[in-house]
Amino acid sequence: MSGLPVVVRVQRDDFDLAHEVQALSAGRHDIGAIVTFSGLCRDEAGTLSALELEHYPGMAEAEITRICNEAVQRFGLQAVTAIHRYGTIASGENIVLVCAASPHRQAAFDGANFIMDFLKTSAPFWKKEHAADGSERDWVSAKDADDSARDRWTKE
Amino acid sequence: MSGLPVVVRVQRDDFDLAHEVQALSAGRHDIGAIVTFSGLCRDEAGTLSALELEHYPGMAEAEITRICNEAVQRFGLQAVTAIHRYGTIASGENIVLVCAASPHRQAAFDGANFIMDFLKTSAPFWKKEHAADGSERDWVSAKDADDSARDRWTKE
Amino acid sequence: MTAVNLVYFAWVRERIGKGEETLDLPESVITAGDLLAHLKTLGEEYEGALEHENVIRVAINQEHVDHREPIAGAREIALFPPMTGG
Amino acid sequence: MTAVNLVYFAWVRERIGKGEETLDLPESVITAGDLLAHLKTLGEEYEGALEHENVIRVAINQEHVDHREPIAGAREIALFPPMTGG
Repeated sequence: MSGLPVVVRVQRDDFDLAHEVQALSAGRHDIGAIVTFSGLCRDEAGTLSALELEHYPGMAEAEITRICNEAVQRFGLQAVTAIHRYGTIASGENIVLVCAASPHRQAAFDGANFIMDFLKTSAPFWKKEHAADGSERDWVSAKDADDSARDRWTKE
Repeated sequence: MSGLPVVVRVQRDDFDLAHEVQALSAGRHDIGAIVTFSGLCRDEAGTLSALELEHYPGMAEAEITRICNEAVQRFGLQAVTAIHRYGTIASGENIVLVCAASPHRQAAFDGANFIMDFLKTSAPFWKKEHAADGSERDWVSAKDADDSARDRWTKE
Repeated sequence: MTAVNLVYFAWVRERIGKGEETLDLPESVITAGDLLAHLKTLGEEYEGALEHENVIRVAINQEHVDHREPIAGAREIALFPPMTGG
Repeated sequence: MTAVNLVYFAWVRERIGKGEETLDLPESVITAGDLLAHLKTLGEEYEGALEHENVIRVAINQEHVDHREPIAGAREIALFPPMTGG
């Protein structure tokens, strides 16, 4: 493992999946598995036009980095990239990307899954819905299911 | 869901992750999560130069399609793409790609993971190792761990 | 009295009506929980924002903390609802 | 006697020395397991390839089957080692 295996970015602009996977694995012949997770803005059966993503600058990067470092340690990941967007994100667009590389497939799956579960519940981002009819809807509520998804990683 | 949500290809050529994800999600605003798995040829600490992938034409496609359809049913996936290469694959190159799209993140993770576990143990492909010193090594042995990974999906 | 920078996010920010402010805190405010109780005495907007204290998350110097955490030495204290990123 | 197309893969193919062949099978060969036993009588190369019968996988008309599966009606029977794709 050369250099720091964790890349974290919080940005307004979209990201390019292929570019990030390329950067993660370029010149390496020791990676056996790369799992990527892309989270997208759903239109909720045509009722939602966009999400407004608010974040806590500084803490957002710090918290995602902490989660990724924990995943590297716990699952023996070779490299991790995590990118989270903020601002207005139209339906069909990307919100978040996590890439995890490992010699073996289950570690890559578990690493990316773990990062997403903790990112959902502890990275300081908040979503507000914009309705398709132009009105502003309310803030998205946190889900108990997301807490449960996170807690399964400490139950073993 | 329009048309058939499962795309399966068995091919000698490399694939392009970004292109496949694009094709999977183009024009759709109802996808919330896309998980991709890329399996790569590791160089085993510099001792391996390539893998020779043999397959059973016809059955390979049929078996992967069957597995993907089962994953679509079981996890409610919106779309699946699975591509498996054959022929000589140098270390650092792609072997297999699975993409799973779903409204929710855990279904996408589980769907891709399920497909890989069954693909490993029931799709008719066999790997032979080429050593870095030019000699031909032996066929890769099937691992009990792969059977266990598959069997956990039926244990619940 | 010690001055502390406070930052608010999402509906906490909207209900309080500002994203940040610097406040002088009485010395009786020891923990994050004390801070929430104190803020609720400052007006209706704070009362509305912090009504359900148990759902309000607190970060001190950009790290999540418990409501029982002492705030001594804090450069920046953030109050916000449960997170919904990802 | 019925003729059946046999295909072999990976080290089964290498040890038998060919990728496919058409064989006439005696009527006593009812199941996939019977086929393996019959092939082992055809020469050293088959004996070597099929020595550990329990690891040999069988597919009939491109579908995995058990060694107890009857082979009647098979157009194509494949024999191969445990798979190692992915």
